[in-house]
Amino acid sequence: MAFEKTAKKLDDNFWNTKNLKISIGEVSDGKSAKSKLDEPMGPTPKPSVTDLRSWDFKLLKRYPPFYAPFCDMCCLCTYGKCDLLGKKGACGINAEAQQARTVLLASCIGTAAHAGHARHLLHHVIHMHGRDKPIDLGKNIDIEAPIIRTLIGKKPETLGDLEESLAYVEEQLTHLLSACHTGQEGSSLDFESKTFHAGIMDDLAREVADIAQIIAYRMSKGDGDEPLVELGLGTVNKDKPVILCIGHNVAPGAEILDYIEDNDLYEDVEVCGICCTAIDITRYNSAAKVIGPLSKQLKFIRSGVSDVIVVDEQCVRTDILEEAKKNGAVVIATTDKMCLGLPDKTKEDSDLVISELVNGKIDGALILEPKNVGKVAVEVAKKIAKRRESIKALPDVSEISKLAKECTECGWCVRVCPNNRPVMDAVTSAAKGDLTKLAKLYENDMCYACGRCEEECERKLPLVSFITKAGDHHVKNQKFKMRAGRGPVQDVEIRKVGGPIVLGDIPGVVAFVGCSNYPNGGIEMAKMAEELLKRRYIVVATGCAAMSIGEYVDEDGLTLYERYEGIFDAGGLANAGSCVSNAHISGACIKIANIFAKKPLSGNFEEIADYILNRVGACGVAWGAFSQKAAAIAAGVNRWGIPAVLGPHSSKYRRLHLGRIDKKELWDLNDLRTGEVVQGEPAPEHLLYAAETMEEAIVSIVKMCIRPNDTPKGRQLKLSHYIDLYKRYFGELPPDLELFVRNERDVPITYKHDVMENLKEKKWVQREAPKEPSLLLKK
Amino acid sequence: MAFEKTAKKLDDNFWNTKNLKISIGEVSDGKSAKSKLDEPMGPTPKPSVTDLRSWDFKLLKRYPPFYAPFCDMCCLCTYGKCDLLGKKGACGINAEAQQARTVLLASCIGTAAHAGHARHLLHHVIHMHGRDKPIDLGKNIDIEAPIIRTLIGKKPETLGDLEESLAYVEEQLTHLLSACHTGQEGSSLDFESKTFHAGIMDDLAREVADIAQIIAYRMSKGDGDEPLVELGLGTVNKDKPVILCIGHNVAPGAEILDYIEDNDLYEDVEVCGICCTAIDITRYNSAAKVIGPLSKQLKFIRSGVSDVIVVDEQCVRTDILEEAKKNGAVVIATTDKMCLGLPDKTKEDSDLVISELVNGKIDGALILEPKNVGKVAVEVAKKIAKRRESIKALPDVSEISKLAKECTECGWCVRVCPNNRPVMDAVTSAAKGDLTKLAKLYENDMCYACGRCEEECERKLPLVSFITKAGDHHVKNQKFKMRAGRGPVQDVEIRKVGGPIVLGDIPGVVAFVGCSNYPNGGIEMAKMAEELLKRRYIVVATGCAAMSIGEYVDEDGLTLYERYEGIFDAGGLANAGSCVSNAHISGACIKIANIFAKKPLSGNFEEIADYILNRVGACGVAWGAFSQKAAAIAAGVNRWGIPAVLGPHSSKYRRLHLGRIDKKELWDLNDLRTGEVVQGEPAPEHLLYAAETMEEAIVSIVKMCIRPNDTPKGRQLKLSHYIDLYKRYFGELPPDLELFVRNERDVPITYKHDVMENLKEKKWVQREAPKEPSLLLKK
Amino acid sequence: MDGDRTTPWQPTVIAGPKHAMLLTPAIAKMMLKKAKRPLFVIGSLIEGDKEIVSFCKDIVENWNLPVAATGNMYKTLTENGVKSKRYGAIEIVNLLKDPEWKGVDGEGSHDLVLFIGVTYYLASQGLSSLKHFAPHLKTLTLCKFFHSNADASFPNMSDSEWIKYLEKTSKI
Amino acid sequence: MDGDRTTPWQPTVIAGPKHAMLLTPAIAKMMLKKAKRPLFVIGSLIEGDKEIVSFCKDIVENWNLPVAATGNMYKTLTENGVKSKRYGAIEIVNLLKDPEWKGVDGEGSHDLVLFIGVTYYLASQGLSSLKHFAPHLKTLTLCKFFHSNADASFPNMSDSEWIKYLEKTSKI
Repeated sequence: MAFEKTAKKLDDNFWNTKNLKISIGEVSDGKSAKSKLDEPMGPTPKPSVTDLRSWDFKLLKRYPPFYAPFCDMCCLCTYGKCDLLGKKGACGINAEAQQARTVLLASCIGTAAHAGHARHLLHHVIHMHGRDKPIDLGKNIDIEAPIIRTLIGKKPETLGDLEESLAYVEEQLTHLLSACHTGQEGSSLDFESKTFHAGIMDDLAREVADIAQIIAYRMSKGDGDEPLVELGLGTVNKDKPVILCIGHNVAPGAEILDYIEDNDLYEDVEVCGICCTAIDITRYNSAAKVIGPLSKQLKFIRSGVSDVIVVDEQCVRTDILEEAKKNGAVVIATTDKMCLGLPDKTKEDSDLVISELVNGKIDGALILEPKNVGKVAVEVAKKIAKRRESIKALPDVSEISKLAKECTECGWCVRVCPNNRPVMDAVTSAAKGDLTKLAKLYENDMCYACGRCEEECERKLPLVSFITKAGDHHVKNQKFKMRAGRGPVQDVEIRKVGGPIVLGDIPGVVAFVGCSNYPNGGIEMAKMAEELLKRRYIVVATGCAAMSIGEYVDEDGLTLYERYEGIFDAGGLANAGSCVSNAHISGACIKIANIFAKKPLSGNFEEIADYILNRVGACGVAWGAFSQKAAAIAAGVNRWGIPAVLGPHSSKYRRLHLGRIDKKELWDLNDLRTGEVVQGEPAPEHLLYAAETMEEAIVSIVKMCIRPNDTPKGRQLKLSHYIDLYKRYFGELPPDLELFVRNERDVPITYKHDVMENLKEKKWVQREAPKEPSLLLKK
Repeated sequence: MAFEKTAKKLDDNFWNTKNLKISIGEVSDGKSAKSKLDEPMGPTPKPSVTDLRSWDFKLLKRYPPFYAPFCDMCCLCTYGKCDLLGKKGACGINAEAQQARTVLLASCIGTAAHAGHARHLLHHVIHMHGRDKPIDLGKNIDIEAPIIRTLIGKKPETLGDLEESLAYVEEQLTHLLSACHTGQEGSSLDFESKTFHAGIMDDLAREVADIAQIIAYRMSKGDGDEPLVELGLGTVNKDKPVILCIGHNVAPGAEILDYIEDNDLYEDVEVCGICCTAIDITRYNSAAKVIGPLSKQLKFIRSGVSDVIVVDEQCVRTDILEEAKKNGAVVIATTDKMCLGLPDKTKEDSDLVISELVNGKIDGALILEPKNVGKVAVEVAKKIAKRRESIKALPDVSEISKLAKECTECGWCVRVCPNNRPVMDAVTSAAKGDLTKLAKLYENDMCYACGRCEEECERKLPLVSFITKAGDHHVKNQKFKMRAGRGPVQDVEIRKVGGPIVLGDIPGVVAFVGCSNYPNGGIEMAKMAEELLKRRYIVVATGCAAMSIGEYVDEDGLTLYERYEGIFDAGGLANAGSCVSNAHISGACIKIANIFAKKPLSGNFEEIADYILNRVGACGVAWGAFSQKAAAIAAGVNRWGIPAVLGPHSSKYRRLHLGRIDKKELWDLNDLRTGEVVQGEPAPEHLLYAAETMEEAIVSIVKMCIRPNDTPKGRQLKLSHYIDLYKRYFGELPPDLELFVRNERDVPITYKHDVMENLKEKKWVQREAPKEPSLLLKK
Repeated sequence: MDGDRTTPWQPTVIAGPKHAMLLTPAIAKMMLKKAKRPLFVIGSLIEGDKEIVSFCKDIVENWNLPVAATGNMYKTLTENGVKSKRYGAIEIVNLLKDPEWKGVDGEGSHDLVLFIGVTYYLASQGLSSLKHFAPHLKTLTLCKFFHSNADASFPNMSDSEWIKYLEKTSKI
Repeated sequence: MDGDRTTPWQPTVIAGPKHAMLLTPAIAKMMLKKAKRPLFVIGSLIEGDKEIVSFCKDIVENWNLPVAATGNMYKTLTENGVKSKRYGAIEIVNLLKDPEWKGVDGEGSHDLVLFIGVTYYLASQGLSSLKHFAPHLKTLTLCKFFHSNADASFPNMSDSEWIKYLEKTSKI
C-alpha cells in the first residue's frame, strides 16, 4: 500500500532524460526578440533604488511608519553604543531613522536569503538542464512571470533568462545594504522607501526560485488538483531508516528521492521534511512526507526518529549538530549557508564518506554537491537505523516525574518563554505524576519548542524532552493530509475570478503565509482559514502556514485541504507551495491588473501597484512571522499595494505601517475617469498591522479586503462579513461603518435597519463611489 | 596667488574631450583573448563562499577568534530577544556564533558600501567614457589589478571589463548576507570564514572603484611625486562662496570642479572636502582643498563657513540637514544612499532648482545626476554666500561663559563621551571665563565632535559649538600640506623593494588606514608614522588616517608629507588615496609575490596569501577604525595574510584574531623546499589585535612586521627596532626574544651582549630558519 | 539575578539605560490626581479573571477614567458594565503618540495612560513606542509584571500582592 | 536616571539582564581571602595618579598578588617597586579565557581577577569576554566607575570615596 502512495505523479520519460540538457527547439541568439513583450515599455524597467520613491512616498503619507524600538541603543559602529532615547547618536542618527535602518537591514537579510537560495538553485538546475531549458508553465499560463515582466520588462523564456533578474536583484541589494552603513541615509521615510525596494527585490528572487524549481523538477504548474500528501509526525514509519530534510532548498532532498527511485528503495527508507524543504520535496515527489512547520524541529529530533538529518538552508536550528548527536543521528550539511564547521567531503569518494559517517569517525559532513548527498544520506541511514533500537531518546514518564521534583519553581522558564507558556505549572504537575499539562503544551504546537526554557532552567531539566514525551501519545494521531503545493495561479483562473474580485463579488483573497511564531499555537491559522473559507473568500497558503493549516481536523477527521478544493476561486484553499511560492500571490494580483484590466506590465510598476491597492481586495496574513525573510516578503507585498495583518510578535519587527481613520484627508482619491479628487474610505485601513488576538485579526482581515473600487453589491458583501464578525467578537456594530457606506446601496440587506439607524446617529452623509479610484494623477 | 595654486595638473586636451566616448584603438569582440593572462589558471578562480575555507581554517587554527560581546542579547528575529549569556537562543545559536554572525553582518555592510560605491562610480564613468575605455595605468604598471587578477583570474583591459568583478562581488555578497539570516550558519569558525570572504569581496570592490576613478578622472597613476595639496580648516577663504563636499564618491565633486573650470570661477568659489571625497577631488584637481577627516564635520559646519554642502555617500553625519539649516547652508544630496527625505530635483531645470534653493522654498535637493550638481552647487553658493555675513554661527566668548554657568555639573557629558573627555571640567572653567580647556579639546581633534555630550546635556548647552568657538583661534594656523593620493604602487617600485621586503632588509611596510575614532586625537597617527619613517619603514596612508597624519607639523612647520617623499620605498610616506585605495596596499603585497617571486596570480589565492603571510613583512594600522567598512577591510587584509593593529575602540567590533605565543605547536611551519615540518615563530603574532595605547601599538607594529622568511640580516634589523622601542616604553628587553632569535646571526649587534645573556637565562636553543616557510603542504 | 522586582518580567526587554520607576499604589494615585486627561487601556490577558476585572471596574469608576479596550476585551468589559471604546493595542498606541489626537472621548490629548492586561511583549513594544515618541504623556502599568519601558510600573509580584495593589489603587 | 551608583558609568554598556554585583571593600576582601589564584590587572589610566598607584601597591603587597600590567603601566609599576608582567589588555583577557593557561607566574589558572585602570570601554569589552567565555573565574573591578560586565564592581563614586574604598581593600 505504501508503494501505491509513493508512485510518482511525474511521467517516466522525464526521468530518463533528466540529466540531459534539453535544448531542442530553443535557439539562443543573444539579444533575440524572444524576450520582448507585445506592449509598450513603461517608465520604470529595472527600477533603481530611487525610481519608485515617489510611489513609496504616496504610500508612506497614508500609512506612515509606526516605530516600536526593540532596543534604545545603536551598536553598529565603534563610536557607540549610543542611546537614542530622545537623543541623536554619534553619527547624527535619531531613533526613528535607526528603527527604519534596522528594518531595512532585516529586509536586506531576508532578500539575500531568497536571492542566495534562488541563485544557488538556478545555478544547479542550469547545470542539470542547460541554460536553454524553456520556461513552459503549460497551456493555462501565458503570464509565466508577472513580477519579472513588470520589474524587468521582459518575458523570461528559458532558465538562462532568469539570471538577468537575479543579477539585477544582487546589484540592487548591494546598494540597499550599503545604505545601512554608518553615515548614509538619514531620513526614516527614505529608509522605508528602500525597504520597499528590498521587498520587491525579494519578490523577484522568489519568483525566479519557484519558476526554476517548477521547470527543473517538473513540479505542478498550478493545476489546483494537486495530490494530497501525508503530513504529520504520525505518518513516519519509525521502523524504517528515516531521513529528515530541513530547510528551504529542494536540491539535496530531490537527489535523495532520486536515489531512492533509482535504487527502488521506496519500501525501505522514509524521507520526510520540516519547513519549506518538506513542501518542495513533496511537490517533486509525493512519496516524501511532511513533518510540519519549523516548530516541529526540536521535538522531532528529540524524539530520536531520524537517522540522517540533511540540512540545506534557512530556518534550521543552528544547534542541529549538537541535538543530532544526542540521539546518534548523522548530519549532512549541503550548502555554503550552513557549513556547521563540518569537514568538507564534497569531493571525496561517497563510499569513504559513508564509512566515516557510519563508523562515527566524523559526526557529520559538508557535501556541497546535491547529487552526492542522495547516496550518502540513504546509505548511511540504512546502515545506522538499527542502532536506534538501543537509544533511549526521551525520558520515561517515571523519569520525568522524578526529575520534575527537582524544579525549584523559580519561574524563569515562563519568563523567558516567548509566549510565557505555563511551563513551570506543567512541571510541578508532572512532579505529582500528572503529565496532562505538559501534553497540553505539546498540542497544536502551543509550545513551539524553541528550548529557551531549558536553557534558563537552573536545574538543567530537559523541558522540551518532557513536553515531547508527554505529547508522544498524540503522535500516532498526527496523520493529516495536505494538498501538495501547486505553484502559480493560472491565467484561466484569473480570467474567471479577476472581475468578481475587482468588483467585490468575491469578498477577498486572503493569503496565510509565514512562519510558526504563533501566539497561541498553529490552530489559530486553521480557524481563521476555515472562517474565511466558509464565507467563500479565496484562501491561499504557503510555507509553515500551509502546514499548520493542515494539522487541524474537523469532527470527521478531515483537514481543510480535504474539505475545500485547491483552486484559486471563492471557497478554494490553494496551497501555493513553499515560502518562495509567495511570489505567486503578488503575481496573481498583478495578473488581475493585466489580464482583467489590460494594464501593461513592462516597466509599469506604479500603475500596477496603484491598481492593486485600490481595486484588488487582497490581504496577507502572517500570524507567526518571525524571520527577516518574512520582513522582506511583507515589504514586497506592501509596495504592490497589498496590506497584511500580522501576529502580535511582529511588533518586535519594530515597524508597522498604520493608517488613521480619524484623518479624513488621508483617504482622498483621484478618480482617473473624471480627473477629480474625491472622498475615499480607509480601504485598506492599514498597510501593515499587528493584531493582539485571532479575533482582532480576523475582523481586521475582512475589513482590509474592502477596496474603493467595490461595487455596491461587492461592498454589501464585504460589509456583511465585517459586521457579522465584529458583532460576534465585540457584541455590536462596528464603530466606523459611516466611513465604508458610501450610499444606501452599500448597506447589507440583513443589517439594513440597524446600520441605517447607526448612520443616522452619526450624521452620515452619502457620497458617490469613484469610477476609477487611484492615488495617481490622471495622465 | 590663489590662481596659481588652482592651476590643474591635468592636460587641456583631456578637458576638451572628456564628454566624448573614447573608443579609438579598442575593439571589443566579446570573449576576446585580451583578458587572458599568460600563466596557468590556479585552483580557485572566482572562489565560491566555501572554496577558500581550508585556507581560512588554517588561519583560524593559528589565530582563533577572540570574542567580546557588545551585547548579551540577540534581537534579530521575533522569537527574541534572547539572552545568550551562557545560553542558546531560540534558534539554537550560542554567544560565539552570534558574535561571529554580527561581525559577518558588519563586514557585509562594509563590503556593500564599497561595492555600491564602485558600481555607482563605474556606471557613471562608463556612461561618461564608454565601456571600451582602456585601463592604462602607464608604462610603470603592467599588473594593473592584482586583486582582480588573483580572484577573477583575468586581466581587465577596459572599464567594461570591471563589471564582471562587481557582478561577482554582488553575487557573493548576497550569499554571505544570506548566511546571517536566522537558522543558517551555526559554527563561529564558518562565520569567520565567510567574513574573510566578505573581506576579499571588499578588496575587489575597492580595486574596481579606484581603477575606475583613476582612469575616468585621470588621477595619478602612482608616480610618487604627486603635488602637495592644501589641508586644514585654515586654508579656506571664508570671504568667498564655499562649497563643502562630504563623503566618498568623487563624481559630484568632480562636476563642481569642472563647472568652476568651465566658467573660469577658480578665483570666485572655494571647493573643499571632508573625508574621502576630499582626497579624491584633490586627486582630480589640486585646486580643491582638504578640510580633514570626518571628525571635522560638525565643527566645520557649526563654524558656518559653508554655503552649500554636497553630500554623496558613507560616513556623512545623518543630521546634516538639521545642522546645515542652523547656519542657512543648503544641502544637496547626490546618491541613492542618502536621500534625506529631500525632493528629487534630478530631472528639473537647473535654474528652477537654483531659484528654489536660493529662495528657501526647499531646504535642499536630491540631485542624482552629478552633472547637474555642478551648476546648482556653484550657482547657489555664489548667490547665498553674502547672507553668511549676517549669520552668527557660533556663540561669542562672553555668551559661552554665560551659558556655561548653567551647567549643573551632572557629569553625563563625560560619561556619554566615547572617550570620556573632560567636557564638564572644560565647561566649568569656561563659566569662570577660562576657555583654554575647551580649546584643548579642540586641538588635534581630541574631541572628535560626535555631539553625544550635547545630546545628553540637561541644559541643552551647545557644547560642540563651545569647543568650536574656543578652538577658533587655531583655525588660522590649520594650514597644512598633504601629498595628493597617488593610487597604486608601481611595478617598478615593487621590483626595487620586493627583495628587501621579503628578505627583511626593509624592516616592514606599515599602512595607516581607517577612520578617526582615535583614543587620543589624530596626533598619535602622525607620531607613529614619524617613528616608523625615521626607522625607514615603508609607510603608506589612506583616507582619514592620511589626512590626520598631514595635520602634524614639526618645529619648522613642516608636515611629514613635506619631510618624506611620496615613494613606496624605505623611508617613503606614500599617500595611496581614499579608502578604496586601500586595495593598492594588498595589491602591492600581491605584486611582490608575483613580480619578485614569480608566483602566478590567476585563481591562485591560497599560494599568494600564504606567501604574504610568511614572507612579506606588512602590517596594517587602523587606529581609529569605527565603521563597518573598516571591519570589511580588515577581514580582507587578514585573509591575504596581512596582520593589523587596531585602536582600543576596535574591541567594540566584538572580534579579533589572536595568536598565543605560549602555544608553540601553533607556529610550526612547512618548509616547502624540504617538505619538512619545522619550528616557527609567532610571526606575525596576531592577525587582528587592538592595542590600548599608542606605545603598545607601535611596539606591536614593529613586532608584527617580523616574518619567518627574514634573513639573519633582516631579522637583526627588525629585532633591533623591536628591542629599541620595547626598551623605550617598557624599560627592558622584550620578554619573548627567545622565540624570534633563531640563531646567533639573528641577534642585533648593538644589543648582542644583553640579548645573549637574556637567551641564556631562558635556556634558549638555536634552530635553523626554514628555506621556504609556508602553511601549505609541499606540492 | 538581583532586583527581581524590577527586572523586566521578560528579562530581555531591557532596552537601554532608562527604565521604569517602581510604581506603588500611592504613587499611582498621586499621578492620577495630577493628571488632567488620564486614560485606562485594558487588554485581553485579564479577560478570564473576574476578580481583576472587578478591580479594574473599581478603578475606572472611582477615578472616572475613559477606557480603551484592546484585543478581545471590549465585550467582557461591556458585560461587566464598564463602558469602553475598542482599539487594537497597536492602534491605540499609534493614536496616543500623536499630541494632536483628540483622545478616546474626543475631548483632547491624554496626558497619563494606565495599562493593564496587554500581552507582555506586545505591551513592551507599545510602551517603547510611547517612551520614544510620546514625550507629552506618562505611562503607568498596573500588571503584575514589571514593565521597564513604562515610565512607572508595578513590580513583578505574586497574585495576592497584586490584588492588594489594585485594591489600594482603586481607592481615591 | 535611578541607580546611579550601579548604572554602568558609560551607560550604554548595559548588555542584558545580567549585571555586576555591587562590590564593597568588605566583599572584595572576602573574595580575595577565598581565592586560590587571584590576579591583579592594572591598566594605564591610573598611570599619572601617584596616590592610586600607591594604594595599588599596598593591595599587591598586602594580598601578595601577581600583577599583569597593561597599556603603558609596566614601567610605572616597576618604577614604583611593583613587580609585574606586561600584557596587552586584550592579550591578558584572551589568556584568562583559557582554563588551561598557566597564569602570569606559570603556576596555574587564575580564579579571581581584579581590574583597575583599564580604559573604561576597553575594560567593558574585556569583562564581557570573560563574563561569556570564562565561567571558571570571577572578575572584580576596583575602578571608580561601575562596570556592569564584571561579576562585581565598585560603584560610580567620587575620588574621595574611591580612595577610602581602595584603602580599606588594601588592608587584610
